[in-house]
Amino acid sequence: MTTLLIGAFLLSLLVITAVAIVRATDLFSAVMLSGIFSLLMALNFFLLDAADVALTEAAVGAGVATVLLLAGLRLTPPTEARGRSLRVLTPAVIAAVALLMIYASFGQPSLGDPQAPAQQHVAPWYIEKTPELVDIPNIVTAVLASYRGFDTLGEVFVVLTAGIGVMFLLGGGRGKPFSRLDSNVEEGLSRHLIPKVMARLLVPFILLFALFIQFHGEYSPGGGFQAGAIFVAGIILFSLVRGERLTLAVIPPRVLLWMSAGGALLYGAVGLAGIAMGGNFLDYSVLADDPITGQHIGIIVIELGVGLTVTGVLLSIFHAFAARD
Amino acid sequence: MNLADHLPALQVAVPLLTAPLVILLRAGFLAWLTALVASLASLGLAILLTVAVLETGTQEYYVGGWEPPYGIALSVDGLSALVLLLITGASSLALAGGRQSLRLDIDNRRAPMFYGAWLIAMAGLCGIAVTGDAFNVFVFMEISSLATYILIAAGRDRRALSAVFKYLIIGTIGATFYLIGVGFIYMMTGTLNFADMALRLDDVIETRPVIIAAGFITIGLALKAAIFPLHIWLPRAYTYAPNAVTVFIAACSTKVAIYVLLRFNFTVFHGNLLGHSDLFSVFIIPLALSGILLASAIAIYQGNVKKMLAFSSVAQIGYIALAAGLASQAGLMAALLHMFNHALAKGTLFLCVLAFILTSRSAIITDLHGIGRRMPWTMAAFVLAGLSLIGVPGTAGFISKWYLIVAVMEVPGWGVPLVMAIIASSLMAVVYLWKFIEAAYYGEPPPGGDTAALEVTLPLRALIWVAALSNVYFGLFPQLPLALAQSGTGTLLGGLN
Amino acid sequence: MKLLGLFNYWVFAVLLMIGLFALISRQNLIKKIMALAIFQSAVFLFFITMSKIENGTAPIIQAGVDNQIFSNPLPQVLILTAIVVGISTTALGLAIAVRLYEEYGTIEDNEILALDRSA
Amino acid sequence: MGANSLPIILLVPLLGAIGIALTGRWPNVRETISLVTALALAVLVFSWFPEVLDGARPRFTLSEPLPGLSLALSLEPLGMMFACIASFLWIINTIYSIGYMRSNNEKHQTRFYICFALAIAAAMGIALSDNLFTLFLFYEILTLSTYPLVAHKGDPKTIASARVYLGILIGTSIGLLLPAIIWTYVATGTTTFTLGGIIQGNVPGPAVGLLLGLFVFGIGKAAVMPVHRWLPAAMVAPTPVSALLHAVAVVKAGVFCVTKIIIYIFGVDFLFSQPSAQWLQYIAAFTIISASIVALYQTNLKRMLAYSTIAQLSYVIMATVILKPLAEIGAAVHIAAHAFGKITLFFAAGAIYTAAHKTELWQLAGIGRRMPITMAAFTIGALSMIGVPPTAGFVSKWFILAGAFQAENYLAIFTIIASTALNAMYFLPIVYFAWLAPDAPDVDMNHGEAPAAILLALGVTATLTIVFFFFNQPLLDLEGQLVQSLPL
Repeated sequence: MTTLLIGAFLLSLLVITAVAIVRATDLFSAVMLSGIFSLLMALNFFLLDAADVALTEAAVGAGVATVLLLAGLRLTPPTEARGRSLRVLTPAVIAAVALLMIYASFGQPSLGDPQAPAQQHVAPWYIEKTPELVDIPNIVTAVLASYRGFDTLGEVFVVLTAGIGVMFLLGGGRGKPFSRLDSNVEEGLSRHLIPKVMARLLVPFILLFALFIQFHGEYSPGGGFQAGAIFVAGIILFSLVRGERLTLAVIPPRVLLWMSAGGALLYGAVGLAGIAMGGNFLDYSVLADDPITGQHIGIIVIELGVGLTVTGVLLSIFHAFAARD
Repeated sequence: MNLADHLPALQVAVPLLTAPLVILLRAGFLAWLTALVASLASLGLAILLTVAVLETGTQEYYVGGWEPPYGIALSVDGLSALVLLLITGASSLALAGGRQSLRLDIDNRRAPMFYGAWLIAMAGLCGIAVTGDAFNVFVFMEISSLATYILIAAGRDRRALSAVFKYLIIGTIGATFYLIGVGFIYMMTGTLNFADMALRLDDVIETRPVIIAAGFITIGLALKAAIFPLHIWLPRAYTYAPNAVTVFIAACSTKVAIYVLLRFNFTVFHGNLLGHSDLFSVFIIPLALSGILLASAIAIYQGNVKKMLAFSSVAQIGYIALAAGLASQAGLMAALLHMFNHALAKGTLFLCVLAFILTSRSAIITDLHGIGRRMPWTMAAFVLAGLSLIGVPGTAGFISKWYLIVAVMEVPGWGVPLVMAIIASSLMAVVYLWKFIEAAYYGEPPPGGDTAALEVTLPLRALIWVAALSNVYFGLFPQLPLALAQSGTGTLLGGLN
Repeated sequence: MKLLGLFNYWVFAVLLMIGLFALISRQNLIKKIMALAIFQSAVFLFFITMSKIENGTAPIIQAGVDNQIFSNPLPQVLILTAIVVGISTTALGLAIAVRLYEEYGTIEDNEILALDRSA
Repeated sequence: MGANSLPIILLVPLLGAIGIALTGRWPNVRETISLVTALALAVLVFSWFPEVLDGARPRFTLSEPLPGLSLALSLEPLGMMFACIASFLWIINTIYSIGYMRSNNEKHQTRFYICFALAIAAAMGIALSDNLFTLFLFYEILTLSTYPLVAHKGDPKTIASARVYLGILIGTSIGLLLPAIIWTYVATGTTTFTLGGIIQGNVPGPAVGLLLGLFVFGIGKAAVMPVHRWLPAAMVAPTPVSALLHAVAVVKAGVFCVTKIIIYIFGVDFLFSQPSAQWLQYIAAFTIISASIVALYQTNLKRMLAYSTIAQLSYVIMATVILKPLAEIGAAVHIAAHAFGKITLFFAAGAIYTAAHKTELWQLAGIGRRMPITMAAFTIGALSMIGVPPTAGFVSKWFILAGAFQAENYLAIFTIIASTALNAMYFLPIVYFAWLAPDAPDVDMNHGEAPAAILLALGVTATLTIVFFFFNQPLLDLEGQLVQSLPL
């Protein structure tokens, strides 16, 4: 009951934040509010026993998305023009649909109902069979990487596509060279003592945490995607403090491109290896003599592929935005 | 290891996994060549799959070795095979014919990214066609959409960017609506597999969430399929995309959305929701009819030949939607056939337009005056494909229009008005096509225009003619699309019997 | 209690419509991208709500603890994918918005439309 | 010859078109190919004549895209006759075209010959069509392939007229003919031409009239009022094209289609028993009389001939809907008779234009003295139009009139007599002025006869118009087979 009430409170906050985002004319405030929105959402997910999703939403929604929006805002005007005309029809239709959906909700199973059809059919099978078939503690990772590995392959390619798109449109990869790198102005906050020291202390821990998330995803919440996002957060912090030039010297764009493509290829190669070794596409059981060992190898390798691609793509995207004048 | 057993997975994997290799290449030409080879390989796979489907029926494949509903199952029937042929054929045609045109649109350094996106778009569309899992459809839909946005944004006109932004917003809304619908169905059935869903929905028919789900899925996919009046993204996206991209997406991308629409509405809802087919008809037929008539009328007033053909596409999508909305055996046959035949005709038409623009550097009809005299071969192919679009006998377009008219004649009371609407729209197609053809043959070239330009290179001309003649071939010997459509209709209506 | 159990779904509906409303009514492209994110987040909430089971925990098996009730892992997996799709869309949308600003000098949709029309 | 060689009839002109396209740079080679193709086609077509006369009905199916809907060719008496006329007149028209196009220095001659060959191929397809689907296909090809011919000059006025031509023909065919075919298919399950018809018992009585209307007005090429507007519009074309339209292929294809559909789809007997189908003869009668009256008021020679054609076409329609055996024979024979007469008239008009650049009637006064051969041929053609013996026109009119008496159809009798009088009223004054009147003032009279190729062509057709009067038995025998089953 208490959880429910806390949940209701957080949800109300969510709605208020959403309204505030829509109403804010200052886009910087709107970006900050949307970061808060994502954090609130992540809290909600946590309350709803979805640890993996909460972690991802926090890393992606509050972290990466905010950084990207800020990077985008740096290149576009910071305030929204007002004075649009609003017809009565739009709000009316939208309110009607919302009411309709609320009306429909009365036919839905209520929150947490263990008898709901969604809890019956496929889900119990995963919970029951995972120890026996895949044998890793985190069932979410098992479903993500093995049972529905094809979806996750697709997910990696969605990320790669976004990277290709941003690099195609804004330069990066082998496309347009990063124009800003030629100048010497870019030194970040390296003249300011406190951020510099803080960052020097923090960055190694962030990167270490990312590696933990990467390789511990089978046991606790996390996996390649979250790890990639956190790793990228660390690097971005580094580049804020030490300047982008140094960052790019450490990890040049070509390496990022190879990481992005290589991760996706690694994932695909595991799939093809399944075929080559007599199983189906993305069948990990055939990768080793013992099916369970095979599953473990498969999951570790594809998670690595996911991590590589996500890191490569997100950093490329960040650099592409940052390098644009 | 027998690769023939893995065709459904390879159909997606081959283009998808070639894409990362392509983006690592340095030279535009190599990237193009690799993409073309991968595309042709996919076409080969699609042909092999089609043969397999026609010989042994639906091809099932369990990704990862997990059987459905726990894992993701791929399932290829006649309808999927038809769509696969369209996707891979259109992509190969556009890549093969679009080399020169794309070299003008995209500079060499960015070309590897572009061709990578192209392959991902194609793989995504193939993925939608082969999968038997509702959420997997969403993933591939997003892959293909994101990649398609990139392809369209590569257009040289700055309006390509504003067009693609609108497409991105509407496309995401459509996909999200679809996801909501899938969520509601999952909520009531606990499964994501199409076949399993159809079985388990039986227990929960007529509950509010399922009806809401049908609404969300239908509207979301109608957005993606550009069914009138949800088509607002389409004309500008088609017009300002690079010409070769228009050839590709005009031939197949909306068809794939319609494919999912049919799959959901017929295999999942049709047998389970009482009166669903009536509701579906009541929703879709008026929209389809207004699309058929209004979009054709708008097409007449376009000054840009690409935009004209884009509005014509909206009208043709209306035909497909109308035929599907009849929810009858004959109607579905007509819809599936028209998907195939319209892709043939539109692909050829846009390929001809690509050739015109290659020589005259403009898509504005007044700039293209007299182009038919300078490019007689390409123009003749345009006329041929135009006839197929109108539905003249002997061309592929006639076959589907014939089925469509026979199907609407079965509708009690409404047969004659519907036939009249179809005929009126066909006549409007004559008008807008003829407006261009007449200007191309007899118009005075614009003063100062480049009148020295002559025909495009022989290989491109040959390709255009292969495409044009396929319109005639499938008009005289439509056994292949008929067999696939028949098999597809069988699986779609299987839920009824 | 029953009503409180449906509260999550109501919030889902309201958030979804707030997002849709902003998408239609706001002209600023960056704002539209944020609205799209709200719109998609609503769906995430919807799915995760579905996965919750009373007295359950996150679906991670802990050694030595038996008879645990786990929340449904499947919707969580779907939403992990959906979140990734969402951020990818945001990134691509932002890149297009930046390019639009470079080409048109504005990121207000109606002004871009006016510039297109006058061209 | 086996039925498998039927498609060769279509292939010959197609190959000719390709040959013409490839040799476009060398006019002499190009025109030789044209002529050789025409000759080859005629020989091929005529070689079938004896077999068909002996009752052979060869049939060949090319493909069957949909069940009951096939692309098939067959030969039967009516089609045999049309194929013979079209292929034979093509030879003469080619000779004439060579003379005309060269003398007038027309542009785009290669395109002209290609489209001409395509049009002939389409006409052959119509003649040989075994079912409505095949008929419709070639009907559309004929329309499209003649469009560039009509629009030959390419100036805005010509384009506008060509647009009317195409608009009416495509519009009626898609808007009316196609629904009629689909209706027939849905009602009967077939579209194959069958002696005795396929409609009987499948379409309710009152609807038969409606279906007939869809067919008759859908076949715009038959130029039944009010869908006749395209024919005068098409007069902008060069004269050989007018000859093609009026005599060789297009309008002939129109009335041929109507006749074929009435005989093989509706069935003569069945239609005779349907009161709802009677309206057609009123329309035909109206078209005959009003077109003749309009022709009376024309001042341009080619326009006058165009309206004369409209009237003559409805003769065929009217003869067909008298629905008596003699009249059916008359209808078929009139297709041939009118073809010979009208092509002669157009050749003459073209000869006058080529030699003297005259197009208006008042300019023709006294021209017979300078162009005696041309005007002699013109006179023969005019007499055939009126129906005066010994010309072809008399033969067909005789049969039609006999059929009308057989049916006791006084409307038809009256119409034929009245129109004969009207024909005389607008043709005879021209003949009189050309030979006997003094030269027209303010007109350049310093010209002689047209080039030899033109004279040769019109000489041949004029002679044939007379020969047909004496030597028509094979054709009558052939068409007699159409009505064998009917009580005489």
